[in-house]
Amino acid sequence: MPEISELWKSVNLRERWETAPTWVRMIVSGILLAIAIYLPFLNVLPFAYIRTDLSTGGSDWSGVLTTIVIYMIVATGLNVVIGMAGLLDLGYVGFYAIGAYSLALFGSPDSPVTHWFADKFGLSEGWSVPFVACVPIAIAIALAAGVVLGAPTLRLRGDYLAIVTMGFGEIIRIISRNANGLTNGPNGITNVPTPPGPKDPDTGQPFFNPIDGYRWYWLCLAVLILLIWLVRRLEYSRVGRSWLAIREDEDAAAVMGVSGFKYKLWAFAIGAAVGAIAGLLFGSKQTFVEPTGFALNLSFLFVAMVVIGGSGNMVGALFGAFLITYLPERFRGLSDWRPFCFGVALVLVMILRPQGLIPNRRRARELEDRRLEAEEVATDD
Amino acid sequence: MTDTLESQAGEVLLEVDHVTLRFGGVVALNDVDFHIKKGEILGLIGPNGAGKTTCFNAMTGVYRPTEGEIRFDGQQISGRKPHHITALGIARTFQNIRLFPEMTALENVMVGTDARHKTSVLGALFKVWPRVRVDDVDLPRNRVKRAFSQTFGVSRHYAEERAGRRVAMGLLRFVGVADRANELAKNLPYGYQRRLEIARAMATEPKLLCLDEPAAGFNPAEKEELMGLIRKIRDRGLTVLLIEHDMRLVMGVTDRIVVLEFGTKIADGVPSEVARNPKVIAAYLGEPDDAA
Amino acid sequence: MNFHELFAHFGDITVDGLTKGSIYALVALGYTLVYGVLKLINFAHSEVFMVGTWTVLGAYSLVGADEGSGVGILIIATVLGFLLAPLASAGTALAVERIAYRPLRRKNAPPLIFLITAIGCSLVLTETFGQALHAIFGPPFGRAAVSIPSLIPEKEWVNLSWIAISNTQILVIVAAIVMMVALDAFVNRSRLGRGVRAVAQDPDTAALMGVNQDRVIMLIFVLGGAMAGIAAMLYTIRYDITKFDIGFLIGVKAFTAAVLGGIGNLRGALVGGLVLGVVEVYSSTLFSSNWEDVTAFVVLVLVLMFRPTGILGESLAKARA
Amino acid sequence: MRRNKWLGIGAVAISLGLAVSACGTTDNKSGGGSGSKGITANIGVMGALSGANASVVIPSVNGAELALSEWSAKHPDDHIKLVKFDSEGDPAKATPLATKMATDKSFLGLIGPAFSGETRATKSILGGAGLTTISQSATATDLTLEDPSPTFHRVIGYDEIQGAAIAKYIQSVLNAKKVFVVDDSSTYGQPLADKVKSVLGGAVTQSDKAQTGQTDFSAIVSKVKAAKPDAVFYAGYAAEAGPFLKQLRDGGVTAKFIGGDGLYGADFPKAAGSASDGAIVTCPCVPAEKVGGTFAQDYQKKFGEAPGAYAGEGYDAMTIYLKAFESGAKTREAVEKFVDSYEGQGLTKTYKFDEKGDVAAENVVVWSYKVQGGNLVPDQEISLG
Repeated sequence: MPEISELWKSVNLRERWETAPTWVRMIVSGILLAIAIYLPFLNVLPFAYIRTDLSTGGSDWSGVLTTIVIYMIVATGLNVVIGMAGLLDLGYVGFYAIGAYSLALFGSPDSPVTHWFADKFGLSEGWSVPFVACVPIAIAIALAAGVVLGAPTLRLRGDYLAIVTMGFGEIIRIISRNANGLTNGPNGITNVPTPPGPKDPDTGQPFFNPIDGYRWYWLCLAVLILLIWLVRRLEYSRVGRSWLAIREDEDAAAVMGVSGFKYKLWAFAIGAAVGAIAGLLFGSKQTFVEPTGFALNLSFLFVAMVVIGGSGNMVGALFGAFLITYLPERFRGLSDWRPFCFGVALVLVMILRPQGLIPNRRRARELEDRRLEAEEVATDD
Repeated sequence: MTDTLESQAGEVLLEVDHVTLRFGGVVALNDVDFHIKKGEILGLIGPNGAGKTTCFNAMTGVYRPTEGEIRFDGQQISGRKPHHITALGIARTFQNIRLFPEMTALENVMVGTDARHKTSVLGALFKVWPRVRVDDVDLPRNRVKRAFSQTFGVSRHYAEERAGRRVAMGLLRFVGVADRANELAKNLPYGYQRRLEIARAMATEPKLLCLDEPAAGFNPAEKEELMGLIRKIRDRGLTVLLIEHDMRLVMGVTDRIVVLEFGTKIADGVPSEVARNPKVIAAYLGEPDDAA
Repeated sequence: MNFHELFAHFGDITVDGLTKGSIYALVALGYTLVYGVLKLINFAHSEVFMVGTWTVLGAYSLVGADEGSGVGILIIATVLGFLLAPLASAGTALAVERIAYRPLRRKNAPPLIFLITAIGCSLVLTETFGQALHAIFGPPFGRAAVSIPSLIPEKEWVNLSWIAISNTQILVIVAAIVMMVALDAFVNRSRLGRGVRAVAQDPDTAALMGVNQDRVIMLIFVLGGAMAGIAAMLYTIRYDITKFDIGFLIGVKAFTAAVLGGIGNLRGALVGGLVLGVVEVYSSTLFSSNWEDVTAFVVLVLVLMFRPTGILGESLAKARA
Repeated sequence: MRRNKWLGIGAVAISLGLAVSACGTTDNKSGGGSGSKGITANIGVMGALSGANASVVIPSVNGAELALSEWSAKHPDDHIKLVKFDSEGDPAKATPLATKMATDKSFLGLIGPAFSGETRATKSILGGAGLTTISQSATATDLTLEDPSPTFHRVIGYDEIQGAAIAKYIQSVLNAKKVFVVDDSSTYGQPLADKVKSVLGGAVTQSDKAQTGQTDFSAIVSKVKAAKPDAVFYAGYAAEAGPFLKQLRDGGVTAKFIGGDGLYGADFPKAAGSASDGAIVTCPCVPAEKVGGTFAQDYQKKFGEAPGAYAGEGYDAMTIYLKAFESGAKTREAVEKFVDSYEGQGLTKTYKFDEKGDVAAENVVVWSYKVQGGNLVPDQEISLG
C-alpha cells in the first residue's frame, strides 16, 4: 500500500499542472469541460457504473448531477467565507434559503407576496415577477442579509461568530415556517418559476423541465464556471491578498492599511450572494420550496464539504461537495446506514488527512508546521 | 539650541502633545511631549519598560491616550483605526517580526502597496471600470490585448496590479530582498525578514516610518548595513522614527533623540548632547546589557 | 402577545424556565470546560448527553423498575440512574477525546478540523442508537421516541396563590445548582482543579511546571461528561423521554447558553442556562412555542452586541473563588 | 508509514464497495427486458424508507408487497416488480427519483409519494410523464382541490375530511364544549389543526403552536391549565405528542387527549408511556381486523409485526394496479385510464376516484382508536354524514 501512495506522490499532478505551458493547460481544461458536459449521457461500461440510476431505486442521473453542481456552487461561496476570509459561518443555509425563497416569493403566482402586489396594484390574476428579474432581487436581498448579519457580528471573535451565524440560519428557517401570511408557512410555495427558454413544441413543456434534466445540469454548470471564474479573480487581486493577510495576522494587516472589517463584510456578502444563487437554482429546479429543506444540519453539511475537500482550495471544496452529494446517492443500497457511514468517514478523513483531501497548499504547509511544532514540544518534554 | 534645530529641519510632522496613558492604576506614559519634524531621523530610546513601545502603539492607534493628543500633519490621530492612520501616512514595523508567513515576500510587500490603491471589490470582480491609461511598459504583452488596451485603456485593477508589482519589486531591491522575492516570508532568513518588514511598511507610501527595534538580533556588521539603509530611506524623503535599545546605533544614525524612562521623558536633543545628559547615563547604567 | 397569561402565571412560568435552564446549564458546563482549556467547541457533547438518557433507560430496565414498582426498587433504580448515567456519559466523552480528538491534538490541527470531527462523532453516536443498535437489538433502539418510566410521580410541593412548584422541579433545580457549586469548588480549590486552571491559562508553562496536560484534558472531558450525565438523569425525571437525536437541540441550546453566559466560564454557564431557559419559556408563553428559538438567538445576539464575551465574560483561566 | 497503510485500507474498502454495488447494477440491468408471454412492468413506491419518518411509510410498502406476492403466486407468467425509492421524505431527494421513474418507461405506476411535501415537488414531473400515481398517505387538501395533477390519485381522505371528522368526534362523541388545539407547525399538523378549528368554531377556546423536536411543553401546559378545556387536540407526530401528553398529565390536566393520524401506530404509546392510556387517535384507516379476510394474519406472518398505519391502503393501491394489469393494460395511458374509471371494493373502503383523484367523500372511512395498555384499540367509526 505505501507503494501506491508513493507512486501517487511521485506523479505530483499539482506541480506538473502549475509548470505546464498555457496551451497544455487549455487543452486539458477543455477536455475536462467536455467530459463534464458529456457526463449526463455517459453510458459506456465500465464508466457507466458511476451513474446513480442503474441500481434499483436509484435517482435520475441528471438530477443528481444537477444537485451536485448546485452544492458545488454552495461550496464555492462558502469557501470564500471560510477558506479565504477565515470566518466560520455555521448558518450558510440561511442564505441558500433566502435565494430560494426570494425567487419563490416574487416569481411564483402562488406566493402571498405576488398576491399582495396583484391586489394592491390591480394586476391580473396569476401575475408574477419574471424569472430574470427575480435573480437580481434574490442577490440583492442576500447581499443585504449578509450585511445586516455581518455588520453587528463580524467584530465578534471566531467562535462567537459561529454560534451567531448558526442562529441566523435557524431564524431564517423558522420565519419561513411560521410566517404564514408571507411564505405560506410549512406548506411552502409551489409553481416557482423556471428560467425562460423555448417551449418544447411536442409536449408544451418549458425548456427547463425536470425530465430533460441535462439542461438543468448544463445551466448550473455554466453558472458554476462563471462563479468560479469570478471568485478566482477576487482571489488573485488586492481583495484576495487582503483576505489572506487578515487570516494570517489581522493586527499586522490593519497596520498595513487593510480594513479587516470591510473585507470580512465583503467576504460575507459575496458568500451570501453565491449561496443565494445556489438556493435560487435549487428552488427553480424543484419548482417548490418549503422550510424543512433548509434545516440546520444542511449548514454543517456545507461546512463539511469545504473542510473535507481542503479548506481554502477551490478544487478541494468542489471535490468535497461532489463526494458528500454523490456518495449517498450512489450507495443508496446502504439506506439507513448512510448517515452512520458518513459520520465514520468524516472522523477518519479528519484524523488521517486533517488538511483535507485536496488541500490548499498554504493550508497544508501551515498544518505541517503546526504538526512539527507540536512534535518539537513533545520531544522537549 | 532647540530653536536652531527647528529652523534647520522645517515643519513639524508628528506632535505628541502631553500624552498620558493609564492602564487601570498603572501609568504607562506620563505627560510625554515631543515632536518629529519632516525629514529627520528621530531616535526614541529608553531602558526596557520605559514605555517606548507603548508610546509607539499610541501613535499608531493601538492605544488611545487617557489625556493629551497626538497630531500628525495637523490632524488628530489618537483613537483612530489603524488602517486610517496608515492612510494618513504612518507606517510601522514590529519589534517581534509580524510578516504574513504564508505569503511570499513579494505578496507581503504588495499588501502594503494595496494601501494606496483604489480598486474596489467590484472593480476586482469585473475588471471593467474605471479605465485608466498606463505607460507602455505596463501594457499587456499579447499583441491583441495590447492594441485593445491602447485604444480603451486598461482597467484600474490591471494598472494597479502592475504598478503594485513593480513598486514592490523596486522596494525589495531597495532593501536587498529581491533575490528571494518569491519565497515564503517564513522561509526567509532572519535578516531578510527584518528588511522585508521595512519594505512592506514603505510600500504603504508613508510620510513617517516608525521602526520598532529593527536591529534586534543583528550582529555588528548587519547593524552597520541597517544604519546605511535607514539613511537611504531618509534620503528618499521619508521621516523616520527609530525606537532602539542600542545606543551606538542610535547615536550613529539619528538627528535627534528623545529618551524615556518609566513613562516620562527625561531628555530631548541632538545625540551628542543626550549622551552627556547625567539622567540618561544614570538610566542606562542600570542596564549594562544595553551597552553591547 | 399573551401578556395576560404571562403575568397571571408569572411564578409558575419562571419556575418552568428555571427547570429547563438548569438542564441547559449542566450540559453547557461540558462545552465551557472544554472550550476553556482547549479553545474548541466540542459539538459531540450533545450526544454525550443523549447517551446518558439511554443509560437511564437501561438502568431502569436492569432492575425492572416501572411506574408501579415498590419503593425499594424505585430508590435503587433512581440511585443507579444517578450513578450510571454520569459514568456512561463521561465514558463517551472520554472515548470521543481519545479516539477522535487526541490524534488531532497531536497534529496541532486548527479548530475547524475539530469541528468537523465532532460533527462526525455526533453522527456516529446518534446513528449508533438510531440505527446500529436497532439493527442488533431492535426496539427500544431506533428512530422513534421512547418513553422512560417516571419513577418519581409528579407532586406539587409548594402551592401558593402565585406560585406552584412540583417535586421534580425542585429536584432538577437543586441538583443542578449543587453540581454546579461542587464543580466550581473542585476547579477552584482542589489540586487537580488547579491543574485545569493552569492549563487553561498557559498550557506550555503548565507543562513546564509539571502539570500533565493529557491528564488534565481527560479530566475535563470526564467532568463535562459526568455533568451531562447528571443532566440526562434530571432530564429523564422531568421529561420522561429519549430519542436517538434528542441531544441535537439541547446541545445547540446548551452551547448558546454557554456563549450567553461567557464561554469558558463555569458560573457563566449557570447564568446563561438559567437566563436562556427563562427567556424561552417567557417567549413560548407570550407568542407560541414555535418562536422560542428565534427569541433565544435574538437575545443572544443582543447580549453579544453589548457584551461581546457574554454576560459574565471571563475565561476559565481567570475564574477565581 | 502507518498512515499510508490506513489510507490503503480505506482505498481497498471503497473499491470493494464499488465492486459489490456494481454487481448489483449489472444484475438489475439484465433483469429488465425478458419478455415472456405475460406482462412485465415495474411499479414504484416512493416515500421515507429510511430516517426518522420511515415508520409512517414502511407499513404501506409492506402492504403493497403483500398484495403483490399474493397476486404473483396466482399469476406466474407475469413479472411485476415493486421497486422501492427512498426519498427520506425530503422533496429535494424525491425530485431526481421521480424523474428517474418518469423517464424509465418500464414504470407503469407509482404508489406514493407518501408525504404531501414531496408530492408537491414531484407532481408536475410525474403528471407530465403521464405516470399514474396513487398516494397512500399524502393528505394535504391542495394536492387535489387547488392544484390538481392529471395522474394523481389517493386512497385516503384529505385533511378537510379528516379535520371535519375529528371535529365531529370531539363535538358529538366527546361532547366537549371547550377545546384546546395545538399543532406542530408542520405541513401536516398546521392545516389539519386549522380545519378542526374552523369546524369547531367557538368551541375552540384557545390554540397554540409547538414545533417538531420540542420536548419541553411547560408553556403550553400552563396555558392549557388556565384554559381548563374538556379536550385537547394535537395535530402532529408521536415524537412530540408523547412528551406533551405526559407533561399535560403531570401538570394535572385530565382533559381528553385526541390526535390525528400522525399519532397512529405503535410509536405514540411508546413515546407517551403510561400517560397515553385513554388517549384517542383518529385515522382514516380501517382497523386491520375489520378489514375482513386474512389481511392482518397474512401481514403478521410475512413481516413479523402487526400491520401499522396505511398498511391496508398500500395493499389497496397495489391491488388497483394489479387489476389494471389483469385487464390487459400495458402502457401508462392504459393504466391511467383504468385507474381513473376504476370502481371496486378494497380492503379499507370502496374506491371510485373523482376527476381530481380523490376517493368520494362518502366512501372515506375515519376511525377512532383508544390507547389501552400501550396498544391502539379500535373504538368506533366516525360517521361523516
